[in-house]
Amino acid sequence: MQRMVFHRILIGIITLWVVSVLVFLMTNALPGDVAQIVLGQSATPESLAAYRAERGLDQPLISQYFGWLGNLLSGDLGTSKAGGASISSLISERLYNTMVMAGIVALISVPLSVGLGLLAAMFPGTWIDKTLTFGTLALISVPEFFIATFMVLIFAVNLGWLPSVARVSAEQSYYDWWRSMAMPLLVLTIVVAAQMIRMTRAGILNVMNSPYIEMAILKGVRRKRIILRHAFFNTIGPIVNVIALNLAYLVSGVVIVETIFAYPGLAKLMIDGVQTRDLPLVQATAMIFCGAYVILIILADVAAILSNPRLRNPK
Amino acid sequence: MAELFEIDNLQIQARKEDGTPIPIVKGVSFNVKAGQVVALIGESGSGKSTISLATMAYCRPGLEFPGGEVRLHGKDILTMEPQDQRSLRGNNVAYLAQSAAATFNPAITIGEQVTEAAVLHGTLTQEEADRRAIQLYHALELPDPDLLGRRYPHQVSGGQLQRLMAAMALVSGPDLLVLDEPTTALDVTTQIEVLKAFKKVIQEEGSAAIYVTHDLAVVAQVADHIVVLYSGEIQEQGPVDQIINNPQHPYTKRLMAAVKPSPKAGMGDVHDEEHDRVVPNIEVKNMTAGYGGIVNGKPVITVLRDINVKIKNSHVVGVIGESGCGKSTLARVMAGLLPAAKGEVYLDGNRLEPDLKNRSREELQKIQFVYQMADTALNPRQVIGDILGRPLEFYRGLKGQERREEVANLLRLVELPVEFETRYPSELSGGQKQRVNMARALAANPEVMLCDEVTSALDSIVSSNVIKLLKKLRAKTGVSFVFISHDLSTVGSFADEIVVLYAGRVVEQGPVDEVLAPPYHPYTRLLISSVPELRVGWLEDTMQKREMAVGIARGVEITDTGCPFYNRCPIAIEGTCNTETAPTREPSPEHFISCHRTMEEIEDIEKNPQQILHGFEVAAPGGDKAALAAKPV
Amino acid sequence: MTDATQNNADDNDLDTTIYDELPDAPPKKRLKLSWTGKIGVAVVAFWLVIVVIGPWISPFHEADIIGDDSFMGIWTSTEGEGVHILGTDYLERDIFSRIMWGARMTIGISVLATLLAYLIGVTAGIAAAVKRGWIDMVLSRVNDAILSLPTIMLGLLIVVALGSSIPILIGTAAIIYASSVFRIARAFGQEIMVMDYVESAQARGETIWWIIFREVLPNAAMPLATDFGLRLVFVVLFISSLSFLGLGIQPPAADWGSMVRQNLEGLQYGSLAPVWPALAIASFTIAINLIVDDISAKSGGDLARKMIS
Amino acid sequence: MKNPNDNLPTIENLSVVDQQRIESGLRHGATRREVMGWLIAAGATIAGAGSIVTSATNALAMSPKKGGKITFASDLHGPNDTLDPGLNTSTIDYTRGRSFYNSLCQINDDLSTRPELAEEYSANADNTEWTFKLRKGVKFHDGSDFTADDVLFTMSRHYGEKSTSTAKTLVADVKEWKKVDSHTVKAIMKGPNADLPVILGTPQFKMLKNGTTDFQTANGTGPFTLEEFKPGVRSIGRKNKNYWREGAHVDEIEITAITDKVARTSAFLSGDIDLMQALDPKAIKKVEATDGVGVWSVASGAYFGICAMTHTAPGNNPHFVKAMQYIQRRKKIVKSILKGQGTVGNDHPINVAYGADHCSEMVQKEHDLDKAKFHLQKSGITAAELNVAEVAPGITDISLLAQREAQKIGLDLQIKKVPNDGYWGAVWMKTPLNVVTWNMRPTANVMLNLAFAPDAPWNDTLWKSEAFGKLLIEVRGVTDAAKRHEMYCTMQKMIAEGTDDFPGSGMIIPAHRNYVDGKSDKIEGIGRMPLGSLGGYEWPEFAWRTDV
Repeated sequence: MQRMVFHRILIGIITLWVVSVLVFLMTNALPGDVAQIVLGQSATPESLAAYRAERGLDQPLISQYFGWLGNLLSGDLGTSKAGGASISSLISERLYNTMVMAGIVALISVPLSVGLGLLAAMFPGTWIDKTLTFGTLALISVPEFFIATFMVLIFAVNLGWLPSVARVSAEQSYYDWWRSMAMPLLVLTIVVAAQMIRMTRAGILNVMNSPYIEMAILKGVRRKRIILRHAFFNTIGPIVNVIALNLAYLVSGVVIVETIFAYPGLAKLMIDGVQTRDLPLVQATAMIFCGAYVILIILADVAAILSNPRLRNPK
Repeated sequence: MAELFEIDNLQIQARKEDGTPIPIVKGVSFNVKAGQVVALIGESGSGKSTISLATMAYCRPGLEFPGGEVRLHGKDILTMEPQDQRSLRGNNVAYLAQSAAATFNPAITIGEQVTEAAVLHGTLTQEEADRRAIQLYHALELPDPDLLGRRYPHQVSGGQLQRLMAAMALVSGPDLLVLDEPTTALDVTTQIEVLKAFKKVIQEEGSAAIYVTHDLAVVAQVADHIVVLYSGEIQEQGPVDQIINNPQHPYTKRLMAAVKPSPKAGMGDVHDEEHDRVVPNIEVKNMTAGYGGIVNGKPVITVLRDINVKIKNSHVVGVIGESGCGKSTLARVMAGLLPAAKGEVYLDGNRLEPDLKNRSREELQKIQFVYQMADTALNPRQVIGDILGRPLEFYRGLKGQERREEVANLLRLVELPVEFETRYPSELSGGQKQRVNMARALAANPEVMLCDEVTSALDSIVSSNVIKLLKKLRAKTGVSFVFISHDLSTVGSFADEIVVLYAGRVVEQGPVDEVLAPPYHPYTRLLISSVPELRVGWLEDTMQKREMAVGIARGVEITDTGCPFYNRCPIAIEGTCNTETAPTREPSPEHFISCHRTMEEIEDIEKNPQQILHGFEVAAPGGDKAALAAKPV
Repeated sequence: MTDATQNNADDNDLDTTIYDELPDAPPKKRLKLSWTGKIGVAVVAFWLVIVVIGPWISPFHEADIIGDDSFMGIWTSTEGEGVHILGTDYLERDIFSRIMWGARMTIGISVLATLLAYLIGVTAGIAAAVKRGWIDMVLSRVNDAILSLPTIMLGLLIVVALGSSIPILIGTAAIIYASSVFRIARAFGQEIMVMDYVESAQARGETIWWIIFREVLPNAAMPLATDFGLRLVFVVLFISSLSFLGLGIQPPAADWGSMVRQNLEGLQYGSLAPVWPALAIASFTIAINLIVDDISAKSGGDLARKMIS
Repeated sequence: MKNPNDNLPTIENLSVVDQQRIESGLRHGATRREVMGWLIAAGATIAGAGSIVTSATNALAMSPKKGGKITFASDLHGPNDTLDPGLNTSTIDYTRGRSFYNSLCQINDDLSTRPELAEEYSANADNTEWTFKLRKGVKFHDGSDFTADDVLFTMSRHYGEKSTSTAKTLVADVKEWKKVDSHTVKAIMKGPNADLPVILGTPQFKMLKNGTTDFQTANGTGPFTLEEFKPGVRSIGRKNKNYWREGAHVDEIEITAITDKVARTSAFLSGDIDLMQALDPKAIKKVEATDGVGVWSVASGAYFGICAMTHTAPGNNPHFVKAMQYIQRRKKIVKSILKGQGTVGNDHPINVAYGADHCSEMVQKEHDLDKAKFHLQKSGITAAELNVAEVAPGITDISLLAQREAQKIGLDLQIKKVPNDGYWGAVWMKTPLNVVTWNMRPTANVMLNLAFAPDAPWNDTLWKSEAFGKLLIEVRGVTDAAKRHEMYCTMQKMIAEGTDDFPGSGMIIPAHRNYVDGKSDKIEGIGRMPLGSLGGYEWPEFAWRTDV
């Protein structure tokens, strides 16, 4: 297993590198550069040239890339080509925010959806199952921003219970913090839970037609125990895989929620980075996202191994 | 008064899409008295498994009980409340499935699974259950019973799992045991030990049992009463002696006929010289092979060591040995599916590339491989016509009409109706698939066919038919066969020569009549005496034979030095057999035996069986079983 | 015993006529739809009809700016123009008509993109599974790279770089979702590659292409098909989330996702303008998945194991 | 801002535009009698007019309260947020600039100027040399004094090769900045220019400490000191205790942005923010119906434009341009897209907001498909592609409207929607047909000089009319109002129609938009200077809360 983890980490590093190259090429393929975007409508050829010189954008692409790579390896993320702030300062707080958000959502949604998924699997074809499958399906099928805006309308504008934007700050009291986080958390939980519920259910039902389940039935084991003890333990592998991917999404994919609730997180930052052609920023965020993805997948595999005695302790 | 268990006019049916019922079991009735073992016997599809499940008021999804009664202590269990049915499953009636490997939950410890039923039904507390389980492990002669419970299923052998399942069934002391083909998947030697264990505990527990199988010889050993089934109907039933010694119904006769004769000299057909040639068709020279990459000349996991095999033109060579002895690997090496680590393969005297990627199309065409499992060997998404047509097109460039005709010929050749060309494999029976499987190999019109356990997945009748077919084919085509099987009698009835493999080495090799007649290699001896005979009491007698004692007591151990069979050999010589590689002796021309004992010694021991056995002193795993074997003869 | 062998040799031939071998697997049943599945089929069929005839039956042109006001309510009418069955949108256009027209755009694009994604993903995935070695390595790494980046941001990169024309949009969505399909296809491919019938094809000396297209693909097809539904949903949502960044379908062409987005503000003014297209999306995607659920009732779990959501 | 118990009309009962006319009227010293005069002329009763004026004067007379915090949400921010005034381009940056820095001169609502850091300033007779006397005792946030060197340093950043300034062209015709003494500087002009003070009032010319290079913080002289600056998140300012004049009313100011229009409006409606920039006109109804929040709309010269490049097809064909001008449904745009928050355009930038320089006698171009068809046929053009980015809210819709009309006259006008980012660099002034938006500039001359002068770097359509250029320079010297007005009129006609011997600018300017923003009723003291959002970003120093 150590070997497997090591191997995966190696692959992960390769993936990171591939991502950095991809991102670099794609970002450079975009029309306009950071100078044109920062100076915008009031740019003049001279001011553009001056700006590029000032930010070292006049260097050839290759040297820019390897410059970046070198700094990265020496642990320096560089400075924003747009604002001039150091990337680490731009990222640090947002990284924290993103992690907090993802963490809390995970803590709520994972047990919730696994639980509901099991429930649905336990009574297949019953109204519980039907409502859950249909409900989750409906939730996946509606655009995120629709759900989000709808909630804002109800809870913030009409009822006025919760703030419509999640403007978190250090001096906030716990109470205020939770109030301002409530809605984004709610929306994200709904979005990812829907996915995981379906997967959990599917996973369990798939195991249900294996001989050892029939054997359990023939031993007179109760349905509840069959699901929880016999089926579930053999489904952990696939389920954690799905969970991992949803968590990865929580880290990198929640730009819409971040935008709608004006929550300063990484996803939005990356989009901003792209829109201002701020390469070092885009690269840095991309590295974080890819890293998170790699780590989560590895963790999922480890979990799968630990949950499976065949892999855990071979003969 | 009511019998312990009665099945009365039981009917089970499936439904078509339009809802019209398809009867699966058509009004079956039989009883089981307390302490009685009733055997349900029939081919796959005869509904015997479905009936066995009905004894627990259970039927697979899609099936239903339209009528009939299943009475336990006079109470009909089909009409019970679900929770009542549940409370009798695993409690009053317990089930042993065919493949223990599949029916044990890989994620739960053996101990928990064995005791689960008893504890859930509240018949025992966890502690009691554990203690009971350990008793059963002892009774079932399982290795280190006290710790076994903490293991996971994948950590014990197939034979042990099968016995563990018996423990699982017996733990809550059921009134009725249901055993569904519990030994079919096992090697002969393992089968015996499992049978023995079952019989013992059934007697000790005094519980009644329903024993489902297609193998009469096995039934003869365990059953008191036999019920013969065909397509959901009882053809004949009666006490074991009557059925075996005086079958009435033609179908029962057919079953009897299909029982494999115990292997002995002269059972095979006489080989006709018609197709012979001097150059051996295919030859393997001191070949070593295995898996996991090659480290300093040896594979990481060595499966075969210095193998030398010759297959004469249009001869049939039977390769025999227990699972794991490397017989399939031998075939795979010949086919080039697994490149050998050392040694060469020759086809008609020309050296073949180890890897099939480098072999020429002609070479590929000449050697054809027939897989054990027709289900996985035939692409489920191709119709038979294409499966057979492709090699014709590929090797012989046949197209269109030509091709269709040739496909038809092939189907006729394997005795299948021509309409089959439009069917998908899933629409055929096991035997039919196996025929198609062979037809595909023949389509290439090869020189050598490598048949890997082609009959072992089939019911006795079907497999005997397949063997007959092979004989005809060989007579017609003059193709040489490498016939791999763990079943000595099948091999004996078909092969010209036999190669006995043990733990990756050839221990004996020669013409059928030589190999199946004394002097035997001790291992060959073991194999021969393990083949069940259609005779009540055979099991008991065999168990008294000394080669069985240690022979079945211990498992295969792959060793680098000495004779691999050492730890299971009744006549092994301490200090020699386990240290030096056995010399190869040639009692008669072309008949080789690798053993430290001289032929004289061996024959001598064959004559007076009072020799002190090796293996008592050595405390090998399962030493207590050696003790049991030591009962005075 | 020998006589036993004897007589069975004799009576065998007559016996086979009496006692055929029983087929051990009943012939495959055709797919039978549950009532939910039937509803699914009905809804999908309905939308497909709209795709064809929508523009003709809709009262207005999708681009007509004819309302009295933005966000008029249901069944309001404009002097000299007519009734707005579902009211008007932010630009005083008739929502009902735009949904009719939008069906073509939304369903067309998403279905095309998903199909393309499958073409790319499956070919690459199976190829990786069959070829193994460095080809697998390269394909998988690039695929991981794409998977590890947020889809919306990839979309942004590609669309901004190449402009948001419909072909580009389709291509973008296809590439992004091909990466998930790749993983599934590869997993199934690897499973099938170890089957004996594939090995026997190799032993026969068949080419890689034969093995991919004749041996492996047909067997991976069904389970892959069951993933199609979800993938389709994701594509629809992806396109609409692009419209969130001001990319997506070119105006004035109507597309349900963009319609939701552009009229979102209407919610604040108590207008249902964004709800109708949202319902349209939901009805279509849910319907597709109801059908898929029926098909995948069995293989669903396999997917769960391999699916990237 | 409702006062119940009053059935007489109050200022709130009037349209936002009228309100603003009256209030700025009063601010700029119009007498009560005059204002009532307008109202009665507009059909109000004497009593009504009276009460209106009273309420208006009351609204103005309210005296500021101290303390509290104001939260302002702009529409755009990101990693490119900057505290370097020289690089400012966005409302959020301008507003920050106003909070942490000062200018030499400050612009009034009527676009006249008043002293700020320069306590007095004057030009020589022919406006070729300006002298600025700097206020003494002004301190930067780091405690150092504000002197002439700081001015010279600040201005130097707007000149030369290395300058990245976004406003360098505005001060290009200052030949030299001279230090007279520690608190006096002179600007030597290349030619006569009366507009220098008002130019120096524009956001880019905020005074920096001599030698400043680090713009992660703001060391200005402004009413607030920088507490926190997080690009793309927010910045917080604390009241500057030792400010050189009365200073900010509130203790804290939070400047952030909510990029999503809908979310921003929600936040505003639910009271999470006090001031919001760029309120969608469609939301006005909702806002006016909601208690506690109000619309802050300021009419201005800001405009939408469709640019037909004059150096290439189709724009080099005057008939095509005319056709495009005639298909514009200008009234519909103001009604439907701007919801009344704007004025129709006449294909030139100088609208009524520029006061005397606006050519009122020029005929207003109307939607006329026949004329359009006529010109289109003359041009022989049947298809064109218009590149559109939503650089100003509503501009896409305007293009869509045009597209539909174009169809009617047989012109296939393809709309190519391109993303905002990179638009100015890659599309604007590069593709044959594109869109533009301009904020209002302090004077007509500055506006025309920026976007229409033959040598202007941002001449949208590369329209090189030497005649126009000459006029533009001449007019700066002209003092006679009538003559001046006539010259501006000529220029506006040249832009819109062209002359017999030289075609027009190729600009289609269908409408001018108000600055429509949102203001909580709890906030007062927001000005009406029409050069930018919320009274030209001037509010941070003067806004105050009524609820403290």
